[in-house]
Amino acid sequence: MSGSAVAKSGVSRWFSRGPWEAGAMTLIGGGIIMLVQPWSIDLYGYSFVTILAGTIGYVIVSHFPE
Amino acid sequence: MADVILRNITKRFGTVEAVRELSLAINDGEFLVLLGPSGAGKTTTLRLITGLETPDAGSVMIDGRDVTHDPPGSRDIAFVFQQYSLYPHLTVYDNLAFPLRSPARRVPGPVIRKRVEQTAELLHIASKLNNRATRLSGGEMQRVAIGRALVRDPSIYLMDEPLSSLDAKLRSELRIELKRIQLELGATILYVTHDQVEAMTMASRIGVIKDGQLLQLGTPREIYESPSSSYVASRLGTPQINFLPARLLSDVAVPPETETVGIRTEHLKVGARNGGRMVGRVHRVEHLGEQNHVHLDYKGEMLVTLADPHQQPLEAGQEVELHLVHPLYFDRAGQRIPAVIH
Amino acid sequence: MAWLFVAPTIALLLAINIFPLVWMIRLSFTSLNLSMSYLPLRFVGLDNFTDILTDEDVWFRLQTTAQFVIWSVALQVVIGYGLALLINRQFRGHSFWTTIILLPMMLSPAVVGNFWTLLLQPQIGPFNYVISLFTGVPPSSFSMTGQVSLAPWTIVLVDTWMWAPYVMLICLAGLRSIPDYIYEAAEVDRASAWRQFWSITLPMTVPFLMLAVLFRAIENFKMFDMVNLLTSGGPGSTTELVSITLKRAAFEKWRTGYSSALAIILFVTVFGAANIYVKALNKVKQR
Amino acid sequence: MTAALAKSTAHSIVEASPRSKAVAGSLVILYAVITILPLLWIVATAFKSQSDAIAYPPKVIFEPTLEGYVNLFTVRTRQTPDFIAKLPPPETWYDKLVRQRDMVIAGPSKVVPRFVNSLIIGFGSTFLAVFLGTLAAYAFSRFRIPLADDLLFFILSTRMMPPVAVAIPIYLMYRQLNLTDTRLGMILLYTAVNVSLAVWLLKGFIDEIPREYEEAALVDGYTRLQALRKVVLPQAVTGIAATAIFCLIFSWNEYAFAVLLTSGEAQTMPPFIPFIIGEGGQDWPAVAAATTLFVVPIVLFTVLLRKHLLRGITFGAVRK
Amino acid sequence: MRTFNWLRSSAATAVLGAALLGIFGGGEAAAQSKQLTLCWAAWDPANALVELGKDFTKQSGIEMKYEFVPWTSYADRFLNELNSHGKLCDLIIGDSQWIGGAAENKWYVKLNDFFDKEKISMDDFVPATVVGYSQWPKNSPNYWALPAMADAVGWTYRKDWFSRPEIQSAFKAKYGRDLVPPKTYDELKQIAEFFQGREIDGKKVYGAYIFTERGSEGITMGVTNVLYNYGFSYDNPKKSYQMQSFVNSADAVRGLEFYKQLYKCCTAPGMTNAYMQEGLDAFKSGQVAMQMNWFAFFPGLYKDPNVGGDKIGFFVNPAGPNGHFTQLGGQGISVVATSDRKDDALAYIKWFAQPAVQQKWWQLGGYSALKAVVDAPDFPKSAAFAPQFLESMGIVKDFWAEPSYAQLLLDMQKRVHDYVVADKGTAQQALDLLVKDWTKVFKEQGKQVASQ
Amino acid sequence: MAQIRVENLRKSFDQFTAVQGSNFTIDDGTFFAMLGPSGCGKTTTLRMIAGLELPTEGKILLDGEDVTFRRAAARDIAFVFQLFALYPHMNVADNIGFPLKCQGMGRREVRERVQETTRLLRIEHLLSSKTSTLSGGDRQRVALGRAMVRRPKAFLMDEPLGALDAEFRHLMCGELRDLHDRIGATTVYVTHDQLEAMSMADRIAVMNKGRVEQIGSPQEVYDRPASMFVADFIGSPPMNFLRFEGGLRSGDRAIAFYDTSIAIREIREDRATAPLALGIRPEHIRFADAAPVRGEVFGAEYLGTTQIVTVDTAHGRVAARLPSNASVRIGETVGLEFHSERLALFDASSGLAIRTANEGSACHG
Repeated sequence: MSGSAVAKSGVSRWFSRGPWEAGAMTLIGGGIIMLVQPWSIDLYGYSFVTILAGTIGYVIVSHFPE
Repeated sequence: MADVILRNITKRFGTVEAVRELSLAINDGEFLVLLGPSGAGKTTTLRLITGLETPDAGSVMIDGRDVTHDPPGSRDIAFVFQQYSLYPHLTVYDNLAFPLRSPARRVPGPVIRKRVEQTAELLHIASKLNNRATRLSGGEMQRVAIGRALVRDPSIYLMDEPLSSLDAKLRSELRIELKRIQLELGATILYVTHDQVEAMTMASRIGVIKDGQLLQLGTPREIYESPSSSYVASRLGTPQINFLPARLLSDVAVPPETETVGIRTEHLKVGARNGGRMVGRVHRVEHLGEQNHVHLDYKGEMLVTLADPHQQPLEAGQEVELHLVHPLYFDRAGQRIPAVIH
Repeated sequence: MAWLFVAPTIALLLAINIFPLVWMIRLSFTSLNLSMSYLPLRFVGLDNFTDILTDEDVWFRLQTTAQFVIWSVALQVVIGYGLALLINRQFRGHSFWTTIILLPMMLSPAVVGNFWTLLLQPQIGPFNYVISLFTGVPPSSFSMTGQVSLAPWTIVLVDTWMWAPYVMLICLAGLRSIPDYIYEAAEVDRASAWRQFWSITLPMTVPFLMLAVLFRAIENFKMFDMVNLLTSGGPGSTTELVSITLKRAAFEKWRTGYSSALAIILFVTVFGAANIYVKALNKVKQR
Repeated sequence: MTAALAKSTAHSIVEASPRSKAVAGSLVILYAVITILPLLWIVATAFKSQSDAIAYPPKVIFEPTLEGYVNLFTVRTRQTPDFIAKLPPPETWYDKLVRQRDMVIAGPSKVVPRFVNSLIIGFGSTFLAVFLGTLAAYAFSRFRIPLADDLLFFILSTRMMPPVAVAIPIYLMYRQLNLTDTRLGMILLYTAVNVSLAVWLLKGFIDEIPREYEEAALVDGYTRLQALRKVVLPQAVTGIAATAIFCLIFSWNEYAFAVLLTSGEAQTMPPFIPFIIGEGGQDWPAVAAATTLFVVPIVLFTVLLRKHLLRGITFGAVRK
Repeated sequence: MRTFNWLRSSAATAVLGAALLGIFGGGEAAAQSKQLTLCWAAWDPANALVELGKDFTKQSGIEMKYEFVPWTSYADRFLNELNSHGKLCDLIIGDSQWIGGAAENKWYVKLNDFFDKEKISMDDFVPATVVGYSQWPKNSPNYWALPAMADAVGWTYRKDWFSRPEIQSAFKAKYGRDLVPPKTYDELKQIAEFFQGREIDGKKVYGAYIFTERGSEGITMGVTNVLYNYGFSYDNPKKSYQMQSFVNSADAVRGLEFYKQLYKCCTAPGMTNAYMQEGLDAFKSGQVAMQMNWFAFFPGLYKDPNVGGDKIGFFVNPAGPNGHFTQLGGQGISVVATSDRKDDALAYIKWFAQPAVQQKWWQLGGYSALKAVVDAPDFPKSAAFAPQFLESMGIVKDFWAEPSYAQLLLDMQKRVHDYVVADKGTAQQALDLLVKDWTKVFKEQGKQVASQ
Repeated sequence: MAQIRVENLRKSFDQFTAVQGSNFTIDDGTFFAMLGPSGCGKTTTLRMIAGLELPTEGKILLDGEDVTFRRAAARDIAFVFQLFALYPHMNVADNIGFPLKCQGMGRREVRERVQETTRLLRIEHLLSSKTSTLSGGDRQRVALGRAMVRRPKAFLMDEPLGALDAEFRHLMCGELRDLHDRIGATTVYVTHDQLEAMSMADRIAVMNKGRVEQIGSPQEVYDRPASMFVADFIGSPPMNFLRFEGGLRSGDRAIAFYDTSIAIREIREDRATAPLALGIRPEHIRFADAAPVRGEVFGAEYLGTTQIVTVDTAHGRVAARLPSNASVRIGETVGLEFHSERLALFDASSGLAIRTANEGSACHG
């Protein structure tokens, strides 16, 4: 048990949920802002990809351990 | 009534081992209490016997029959839950009749009536039969909850801290009551609690459980007087047993290997200074009415002992002489070393 | 056993939500136009997506939608929070008046939106006359739904009328979730009323406010019924929210492939926002 | 303990002073009055004649008439006075009312079938959603389901989807299955939308019923299903009722799906009401009458539901 | 906690279950007797058709059911219905522009064989209506509908106001000519300006009412009335789909600018999203002096107790600098291809085509397209608006009737409304963008679009 | 540090009177416990002293100053709530520093004071933790810290240990008392747990139904309860009551109990024949075969050092505390002998104690 626990803590340092989730959420939020901002049509053009990446990222990342 | 035997039961929740290699035999007509702090695996053990959980390893035998994988309904067990065992949408009568009306049992109507009424009589709640379950006082509710187990005649009654939600007064009343009923019915009861007073006062045998393991099994007196380990010793007795590192008692003879000395209040006598070597200072005196708790400072360790409030008033700061009378000795691992000295 | 209980629900959702969604994803790569379904089905790759994501008109519609969302949610939060603070003072009869305030929220937005066109009609509707009564501006000198400068505010106004009670209700729950003893503690700690609001009331209601804001933002982002009946996007395209654009593309122009692509863009946006919403939901739930 | 505490703080220093209560009260009442004015105008318009309803300037004081309601429930044709004079005398008060306007009742309008549709689709989808929702919620509440959080999120997210977007593939699918403009189609669709609310709400309600209750029943020899029926459901009745009403409110008020997927057979009230046409223009008194009749049940529910309102609109996150 | 007992809730379950079962019963029970459903817009002529249809029921024993929806959602609703292969309508009186799509998608039953069999000749109908309502492709002998309701845009005015001496003299003093119904759009604008804001009978009134509706087809139907007369055409008469410099020609731009001027100067405030019913409301409540609207409503208006009779007058859509046209309205009646009762539906059309029925149709308030009715010598005298109707039907022009008409229409709605009502851009820009939009639509459809 | 005086304090909620006419003085530096069952008015009294509730009648003096109608914020007291009342959105340091910030104290000074306080409470390591992650005991320490940090005149505590579990509660009792000994501030402590009150307080006021029944030191209150209520409420198991009817004359040293006589301290009161109750603490009972009061053993509860034996007598059930090595058989008949110097006598109808020798200073509320 202790062996696996050590291994896990090594992995979980990289895959702990908090910061990743925050990142994915920022991506989603940023994408939505890109989608509706009135300044640059280029940003608008990349908004969908951003939201999609954020959303898919979130779905994956939310399965990381707490 | 029948024997219940647990063999090497193990139950894991995720990575947590709630019960580890636990074996236990409950004899017919016995009131066995499992005592342990919350999270020790007591409730899980009960639920494993009931069939509400399935063990990862080991087996459960009731009356010689292996029921490890039987559904709860077919195990002939009655269970009293800590709380919430009454159906708020039913009357007291219907609550009591509920177990008998179960499709697995098919008890005829008149028999149900008779049994419910008998049980209500036994528990002194006959006058409340037509009340809504929610309209009862706490004590009455708990009686009905126990009654729901008693209407049946199961192999064993399992009780999960049934008194813990009641206030102290009611609890002490029902404690006596429950013990009386058990004796009257000759019932086998496995009772789970974290309250040492309940365990000591009701049990014919106590099993002390910690981290899913059974540490000691014995009569209350056995466990109180000859605990197998310092942990078990600390579970029983108020005020709690004092522990002193053996090295502080350099001039008192202790068995070899002794790491810690366990001193219950009755092992510690306090007297005026009279040339003895063990001298402590009174730190504080608690007045609890029938007794005073005297907190003593002995070489930086705090010890508690009892004093009669009506004799030799002790004051904070006073220096007193300490005498040990048959204390308990524990080794490095906390296991008790049987005393052979004196 | 567990699966037996969940299966019918999941099956229904698969049939009604997921299967069609997958179908729609397929369609979004085609040139299908339902009103010309005799034309051969052509796969056009990402053309529909690039079309949408380079189209200024759609971009403007999304901006309009965002402005509608921002202003209506902001207004609802201000009014809703204010009302909640007032109602939380528990004056006599507060529960009756609260119920009155809640009414608009329960009504069908479509049915009510339709009726608002009468209320806002400059000559025969009462709204302009009431405004005129308080400001002296002649009633038929302005048109709430017809003027470019007013129409966006009109949909914000009607939406606020309907949904400020929602924000109010949630804020009220937030306020009531703060136990009295916290304020008593603050009182003993000698906090002024102003400090109590900023240091205790506001921070402790923020999760609830978040919930309300996110929910309203998602709802208003996909707003269709009320606005469709109230202004149908006009004048010009001043109040044309993106879901009206989508409805026109899908059910009036029948550009199924194109509108599927637009629908997927909205889907993903809402789905992303829903993730954040559920996080907020769980946060409030844990309290 | 907390109850006693709450009680003892009734006169606490935390309570607002009478003056601030009075100020708060008047502001709230002012807002409430402004808020219901449009609704009162709707109710009033329902009792106006058609010309009063579109009077320029609008009329606050008018002679009440039931014309709006008569128009709502009938189809009328305009006739010459000579023709009307030749008819046998009117049999009912509404015949008379119509003839005063040089018209003859040609038959019943579609409002009753549409209302019936609203009832059938509303109640049908509600029943199904609550039924499926109860099962699923029970499972989510009591069993360890792998990926339960994801499933719950998936279930909820289906409700967050823009209806117009959902309608596109549904439209295509229903066209293939001959489900467009059928009550079954609408019931299935609304059930799918409602079931998410039902699962979330009911899970909350069932979570609150301690599982000991069923376990006690299991120990007593009942099966899971029997325990669910005899122990859990009776205790969840209020929750189920509240859930049902929220589902009903959704399907009652729903417009986007209804307008895109129904036209006749299965059309509900929301897309129908704006289609109530008089001679040329929208028949405002009849529209108002329909709106009133349509809205009254919801208003009643709102009053009855106050207790559960919050829970319902936050997917069970906030209880009170 | 208030608890229900289980018995009661199971009773409720039973009731709900029963209701659920009812869903499948209801529809079929009604289908027992013979009946037809006719779909059309909800307006005055529809009511007349209900009256007329009673004769058909009497003759054939077939019940008639009707599904009428308001104009603003008429196209959405029925195109949706046709598209979803719904069975709501057996007969449909579909808008003239739908004919292309309906024919291509086979939504309608082709009527050539039926006409041949029943000896119904299209030559008996007013030519403009045959082209407009029945043929696809246009000007080819392929018939998909029987002209049912002839219609065009016309104008009503307040004859009582026009004839008041004080108003007449005030007008003459200002403009140096008599106050009579306008012959040209410039005159119309003058008159409208004259009435705009004037106090009559204690009420402030407005000059003209024109179409501005955004959602369906309103503003397009209004704008084209002016555009045609200023020299707009949809494409190069010699080269199909070549729209550049026809749709956005200088003349067309001037026409659009004129429409906007008219909107700005002479309409009531709030008429920003107004189509037929708003016009009727405005006219009936005495707000406007002149109203643009479809002939279909004129019988109803004429009968109106407040503004009808002597108080109302009618005139033909005024001419412009480059021509005199008016927007075609009206519809043909078709049989829906997915109907289960096509034979009965055809029987209805056969009955409807009879001259006697057509005659009665006109008397009840419908507009017949049968020559026998409209060319009858006493026709002009048969109604106050009959002469104007006859004249209008001679100068009608229609919007695109392409299968992609809905896209074309919605694009024009947007561009024109953006310019006229929402003050976005210039007329030139609006029409340029329209050409761009339309080009895209045709290209998507695979049509060759020449740019010059 | 302050003295608190309460004069004629009354509080009514609509029909219900929570506190009726209390009078007492709490001396500077005293640990004063108000003890009583729930609903007895102890919390209301405390809240009135704090200024969280306004009295219907009466006066509250803080260091001789009338503060009866002053806001809580103006009283310079600290209040520790039963449910801790920590601000859940602030961390430990912010919670403790909040009262200082409200006073407008500089950021640096606040930090120093907070650190000083947490050091005293041994929770320095928790400074930046969220309060929701703390254990019950640590929360209680933070709540105490927030009360202490301002150095108020008095601490008012409303069942501060009520939300902790039993084992831990006892530990915290000691800690609280130690803290009081160190700071020496006047403390008013409300509890329903007699053990807490007994083990910590210098003086105890026992309250019942809005009335103070007795005020005295813990031992006084235990040994000489002023009423049957107090006698029953304090002690576990509680005092046994044997009811009988009889008359009393001042100077008697025995009472006629049914057909026997029981020795008792000298009675200092005359009474006509009336229902009386003899109060015996369980530890003052011995088994003696010859004793006249007899009963059948109903049950024995083993407690380690001692055991509680319940005996059914003709006059009611009696609990006796005996050494655990005394052998007792259930069902056997035993005689009960009472420690005559420790018996109490009550008027059974009013519940008030009857004066006996060495009555001392126990006063009636």
